[in-house]
Amino acid sequence: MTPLQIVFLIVTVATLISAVMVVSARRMLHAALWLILSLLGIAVLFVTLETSFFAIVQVMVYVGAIAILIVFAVMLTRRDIQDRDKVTNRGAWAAALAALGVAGGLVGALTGWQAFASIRPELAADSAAEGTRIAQLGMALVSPDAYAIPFEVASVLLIGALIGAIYVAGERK
Amino acid sequence: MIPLSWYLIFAALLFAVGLYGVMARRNSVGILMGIELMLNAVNVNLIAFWRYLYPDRLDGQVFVAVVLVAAAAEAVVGLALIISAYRRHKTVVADEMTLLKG
Amino acid sequence: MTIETLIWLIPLPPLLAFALIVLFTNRRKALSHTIAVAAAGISWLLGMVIFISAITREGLAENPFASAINWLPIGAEGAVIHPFQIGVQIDPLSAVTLFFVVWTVLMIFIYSIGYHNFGSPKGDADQPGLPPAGATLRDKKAKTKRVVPSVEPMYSRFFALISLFAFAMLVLVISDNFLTVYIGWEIMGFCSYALIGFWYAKPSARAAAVKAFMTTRVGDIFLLLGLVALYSVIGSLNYRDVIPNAQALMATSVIPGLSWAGLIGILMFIGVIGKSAQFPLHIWLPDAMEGPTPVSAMIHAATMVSAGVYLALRIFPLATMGWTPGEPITTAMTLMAFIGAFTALFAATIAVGQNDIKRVLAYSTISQLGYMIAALGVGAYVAAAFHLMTHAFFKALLFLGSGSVIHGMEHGVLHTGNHHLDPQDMRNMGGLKDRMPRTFWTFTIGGMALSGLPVVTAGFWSKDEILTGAFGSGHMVVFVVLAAAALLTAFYTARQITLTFLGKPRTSEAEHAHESAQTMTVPLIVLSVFAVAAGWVGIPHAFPGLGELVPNLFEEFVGSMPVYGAAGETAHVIEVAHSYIPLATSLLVSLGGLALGYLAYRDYQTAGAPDPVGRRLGFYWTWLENRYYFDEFYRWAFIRPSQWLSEVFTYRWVDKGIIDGFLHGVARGTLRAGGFVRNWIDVNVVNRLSDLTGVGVREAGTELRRVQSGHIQQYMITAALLLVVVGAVIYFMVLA
Amino acid sequence: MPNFWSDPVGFLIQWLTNLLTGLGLSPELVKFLLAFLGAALLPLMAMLFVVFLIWYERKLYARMQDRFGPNRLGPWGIFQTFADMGKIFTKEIITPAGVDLIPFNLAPILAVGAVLLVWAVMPLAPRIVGVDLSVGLIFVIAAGGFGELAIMLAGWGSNNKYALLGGFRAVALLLSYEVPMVIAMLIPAMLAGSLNLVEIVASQDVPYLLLAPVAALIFFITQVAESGRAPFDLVEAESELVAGYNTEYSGLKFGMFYVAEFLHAFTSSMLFVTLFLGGYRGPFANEFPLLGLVYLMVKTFIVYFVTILFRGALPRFRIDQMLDLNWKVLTPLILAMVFVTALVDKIVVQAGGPLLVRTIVLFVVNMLIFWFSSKLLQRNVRPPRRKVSVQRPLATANVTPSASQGQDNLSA
Repeated sequence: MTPLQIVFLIVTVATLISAVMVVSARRMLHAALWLILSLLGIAVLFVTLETSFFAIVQVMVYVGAIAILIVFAVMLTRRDIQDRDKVTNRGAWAAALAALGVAGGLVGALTGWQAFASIRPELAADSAAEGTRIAQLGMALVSPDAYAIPFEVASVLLIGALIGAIYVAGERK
Repeated sequence: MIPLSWYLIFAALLFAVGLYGVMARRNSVGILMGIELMLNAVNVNLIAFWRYLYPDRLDGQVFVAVVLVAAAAEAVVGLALIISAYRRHKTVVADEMTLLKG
Repeated sequence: MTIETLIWLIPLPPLLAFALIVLFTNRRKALSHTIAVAAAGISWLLGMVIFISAITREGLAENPFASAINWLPIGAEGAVIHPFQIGVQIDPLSAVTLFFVVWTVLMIFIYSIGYHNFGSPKGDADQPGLPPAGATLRDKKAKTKRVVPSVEPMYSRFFALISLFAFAMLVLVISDNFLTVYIGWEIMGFCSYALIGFWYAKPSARAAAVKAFMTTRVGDIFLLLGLVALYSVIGSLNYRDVIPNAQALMATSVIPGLSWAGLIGILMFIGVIGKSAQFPLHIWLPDAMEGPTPVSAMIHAATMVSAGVYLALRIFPLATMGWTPGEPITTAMTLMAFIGAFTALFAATIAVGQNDIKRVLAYSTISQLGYMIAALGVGAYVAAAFHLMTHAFFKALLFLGSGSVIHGMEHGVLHTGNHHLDPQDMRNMGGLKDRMPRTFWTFTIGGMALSGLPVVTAGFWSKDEILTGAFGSGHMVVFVVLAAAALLTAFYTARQITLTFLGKPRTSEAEHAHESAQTMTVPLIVLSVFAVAAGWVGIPHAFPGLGELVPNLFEEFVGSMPVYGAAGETAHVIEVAHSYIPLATSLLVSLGGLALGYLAYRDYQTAGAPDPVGRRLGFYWTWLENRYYFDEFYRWAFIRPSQWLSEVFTYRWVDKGIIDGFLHGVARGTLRAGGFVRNWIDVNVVNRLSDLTGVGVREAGTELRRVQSGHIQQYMITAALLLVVVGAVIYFMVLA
Repeated sequence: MPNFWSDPVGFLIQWLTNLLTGLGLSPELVKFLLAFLGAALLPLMAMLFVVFLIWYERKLYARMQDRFGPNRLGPWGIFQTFADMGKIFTKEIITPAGVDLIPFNLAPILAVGAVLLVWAVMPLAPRIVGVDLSVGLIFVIAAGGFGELAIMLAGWGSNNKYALLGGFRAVALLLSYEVPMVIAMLIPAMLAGSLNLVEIVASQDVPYLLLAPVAALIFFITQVAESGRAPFDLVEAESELVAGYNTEYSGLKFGMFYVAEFLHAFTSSMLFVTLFLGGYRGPFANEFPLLGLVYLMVKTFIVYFVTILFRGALPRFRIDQMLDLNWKVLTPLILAMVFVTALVDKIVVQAGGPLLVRTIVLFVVNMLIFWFSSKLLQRNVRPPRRKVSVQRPLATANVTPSASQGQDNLSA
């Protein structure tokens, strides 16, 4: 049990608990805060994977943008400051059943995979290589014989989402 | 050193929790949060696999980047839809939006 | 600027035109069609350049024009998996296809200008989504008013959509892998949906659009499955990688007794069935006539159904893998042969019974496509490709001609003002020969080509080759069926021409019909040239007399395609001693059919009179007129059950039954118990009855209120539960 | 044992390690403790700066308004802030009825924390930096997100409509001004070819202010807006909404917002220095890191002085003007700058131009674009309202045509 593993366990438990709170909290705003917490937990997991880049992008995109959007939406669509109605719909138990089934299925399938337990390579602890890795990613994203097209498609997707959101949410004059 | 399996199992559980949120939450913003959780679970998987199996390849990172973009777009459009729906008939409760009733 | 670059550029102009029209010139009719036609023209020019350089290049089949770029470098290393690529490739087959596609597309574009009455005044009561209903011109001084055709309200929209359609087709033709083909395929699916439902205010058009989309979707799913299987087996979707991986493909697939090649071939062939309307999935095509006629020509001649056959030609190496000419054919080929032959005959018989001029053509298209598929099934690769080309030309010609006829009839309708009369019903026409001479002659040429008038027309040569192939490969059943179909083809063609053009006008509308505009007739003339001349490049050597004179260019060109996977041979027509039986047959059936058709319908005088042939056929005729009741059958067999599934299963049982049943069973139980006890404590009969009614009403209320569910999340829960169950079943039953 | 003057932090670490291990602690534990010590000291230092900062700003601000400002406590009233601190600490912390407790109490902590996070990656001097993070710049941006979150939570949690309006305004402001700011930060990263703040500083042989003046200007404006100072202080527009998002806060919680605001302004000035003014660089800074710290602080205070000049000189924007300025002027301009800078710099570097050439070319290009854009802006500037003076008619007994004409003039 190395310290890193202990950290990992603590973080995952915290993340899962806050995720459960996200889906079960009564007040939407609290749910949003729990969501932020779990997203931060995931960012920490990325750090344990030695990809500080994605950890920070995770924080920037999710906490800095998406979470704020969600909080915004919660504020704009509130009935009164504490929403009193039921948290879950009538099918909640079936939903729980299905979710458990999915989880069980996934974990079962994973444990069924024989190479599963064997993979535990030492990550090269190269915070120096991090920068070069980011540079490689950047080059790959724009070089035409690598990922230029997916990259452009993604940007087009963003533009489309932007325009669509403005059109949909904008007041009809 | 943390074995890969831990990450995968964690991701599976997180995914399931998000799925439950999507299926059971009444508030549609809550549904959106569930979707975000699921997307993040996917990201954890992608990065873990990339880091453990093919640390010298870029596929995993690119996919994570694309997933991030998709998540952002999805959140933007979804919230816009929710807000306009709220503006039309003052509710964000998924049960009460049954215009598609067969 | 190398040829490869030019190939990349081919599809772009229509796409650009689409964007421009949609974004900018939506209001400006003239500008819109100028842009669209100009784009088509540029594509045509590029296509011609490519075609010329392709036919002049030595050994094009072995080293085709090709270039590709990565777009998603992905996949486990070491394995055969290649990165996803977007690439273009011009080999003989795509060169030929490109040739007729660019020609027909350009012609159809030009034709559309006239068809949508460009230059005519705005209609009186036209609104978007309805066909233009004519405009009244009042002459102030002479106090006269006359009704003239009015311009299409959604003119620009039409050109935008059809440009996108052309783009998709060109992408499909020039691409070098199945994935890009699939992309173009799907874009075309959408465009056909949007164009068939172009007059979306007509309920029939809406229904037809949805029907076409859904029916082709069925095939597309299988096509996608085929793609996935192919990629998982050989790790690439490129045409060129199919044959080198023959042994990997020859391995037995998950289905015992069927090789991967065969399985993939069958899966993709189902996609072909959907797209080019073969037997079980043919129902959408006749309804597609709801769209404007240029669209019908586009879908049924130049692009969409041709795309189906084109794909069939592309999967030929898969379907025939491990087969060498002379041996018994593979499973996939057998499927092709029989579905094709059956469709050919079956659709031809239906075509005989139709009175709508466009529906006749639609069914004849189905049957002709059946021809090609059958030809592929018996291994006559070149014959199929040849017929694909000739058919594209003369069927485009026929559709455009029928559009011109309908246009003329609408003139008449506008003149008489009798809007109840159906301008597409051939029984209302007749005697149009004198009123619309150009249309008549071009249409006749097309009809002759369709029915295979010997020696001159293109259809004769291609059909003859198919029959020869069927005969030579020794599939007598296929041969006989195709011959019968050919007979019927000639028959209904003669019927159509006779009813439409010959004799005397049967209605006053037909009296007042007159020739269409130049923009419509010129494309007809151009296409009629091809309808005749396209056949001369494919005259078989063995043909008496001509064969020695004219070299069989087409066979030398397309025949050089490497297609037989196992042997790696090339696609020569099955070498048979050119016996005179198929030749005689095709001569006999075409001439005989034409003669019969003419004689039978020569003296059909009054509109609405019972069909002379129909009188003799009697009961069978009603079947023909109702297309063997296929739509009714499908409604009964598929649509009802699916509705039942959504309504009753998901909705009543799962939602009401399982979920609510669990939640409310307890409450109901107590309720019943309460009512029960009270009834037995209470001795008064009236009281008991009233209580029973009360309980009953309350229960009914609770039940009925619950039926109003339809929440999206509950469907999702159902889906997830089913997923878990099915996954568990597969995991434990199949894998373990 | 590194030399104190050349590497003070290394020296201290080494010294403390020896000391503690001498006390018999395990090396890992010592490492751990030292990390904590550093994490505790750095924010403390920042906070102490603020104490002085508040006095500095109040003094300058007062002078701009012809006042003395704080002048009672200590020389030039330099201890004024401590008195204020005492006041704030001793005030009652009121929790209004109906507040949403978690956001209400989380907000001030986040507000301060978000700013302090930036200090973790800020290179204070050669070899003196909290974390030498390879993606420091993105880290700074990410940390900014928490500030916005804090303001939203404060506005929401207070259960007060003015607070909520303030919160909404704040987020509208911050979110929209974050766009040009982030893009402006991209340009130094592009020029330095790294996201690492240390490397960005190290690569500034010429301050990037000269290579990218327009980006520097835009970054300056946006960072003023981001820290919610005048002229962008609609967040707490007293005249319109009582005090914005922190209306309901009192005592120490309010104090934290207050500190956060000052610290934010100061930190962004320091970021500006780091990105555009060569950070700690200066003569002999490399030999004597503490000198570098001094340079950094001097530069930072100069920039901060300009910020205060802004605050003192400019009136408050209206919200629509503010958003117009952002979306219609700053964002397009900075986007153009990114393209042009990338292109030109690539060309020059490819051509193997020396640093001088690179500097001159980029500077000229920047100036040209700035000139063009200003011309472009002037074209659709609303012309000043014309003064209409009316000839008043003379009061005469009998109505004369001139009078009637005067009437016409009047009515005209």
